[in-house]
Amino acid sequence: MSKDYQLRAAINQKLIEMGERERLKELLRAKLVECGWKDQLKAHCKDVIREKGLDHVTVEDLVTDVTPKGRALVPDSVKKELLQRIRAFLVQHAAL
Amino acid sequence: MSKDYQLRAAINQKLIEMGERERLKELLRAKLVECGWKDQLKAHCKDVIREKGLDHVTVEDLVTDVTPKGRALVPDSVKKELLQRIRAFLVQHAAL
Amino acid sequence: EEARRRQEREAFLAQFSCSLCTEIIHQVVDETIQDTATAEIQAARNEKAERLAKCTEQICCGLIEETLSTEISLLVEGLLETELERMHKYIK
Repeated sequence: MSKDYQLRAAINQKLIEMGERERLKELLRAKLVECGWKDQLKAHCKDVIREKGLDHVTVEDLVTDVTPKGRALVPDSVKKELLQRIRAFLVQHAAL
Repeated sequence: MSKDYQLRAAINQKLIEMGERERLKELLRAKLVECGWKDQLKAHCKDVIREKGLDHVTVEDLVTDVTPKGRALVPDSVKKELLQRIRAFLVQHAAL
Repeated sequence: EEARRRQEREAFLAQFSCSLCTEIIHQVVDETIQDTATAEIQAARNEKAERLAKCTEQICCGLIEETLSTEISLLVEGLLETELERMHKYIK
């Protein structure tokens, strides 16, 4: 097992144990709403449905279709905030 | 002050004044790199850090740990060369 | 007397050379060990910090990816359901 893998596993374990992983996901969900990501993605989905026609779109197709845009639409500031929060957590739980 | 002591002091003074002491040290440093001693030392340091764990070893611990091995690993050929150079200097400056 | 003095001097120089040689070896070896130990510990600390930073980033990306995947699926499912309901109402 590589050192990286071991370290990632240890961090994840700590995040889960302390309930921080869920809190981080919750924070991210809130940020996605707050920054307008959800509205933008919804609009994009509607565009795709309009272009393809409702009868020709499945959940899987649409998910595949909009995922790249969904990723791209996440603001860097949100990613940074999340990363900082993880770093702060690790500093606080310096056992790692 | 004994005669030997005076003579020792005079030679040491001369070695320093003429920059020979520094040159001898420089020569030795170069030889230690050339013969692979420094690489062995580095590898040994890495081993100790790995064995003890980075969080459980200080520079002082590491120095104490590797010094006996470091001294023992200096090749006889390097010691001989240094000794010859010292003797040659003393012969050259026999007036001392 | 001269021969004795020369002999004494040679013995002294031989002994002095040896002690000076040992002194210089110890000095250089000890200095090098100190420098190497400091550098190796620092390198190990840097490596650890780099690994931690890299793994933290990977975990962050994984967390974002996981959350986005769930959010996108929920959003798409909800939206398609609403759209279908709207279409059905329109047909009726």
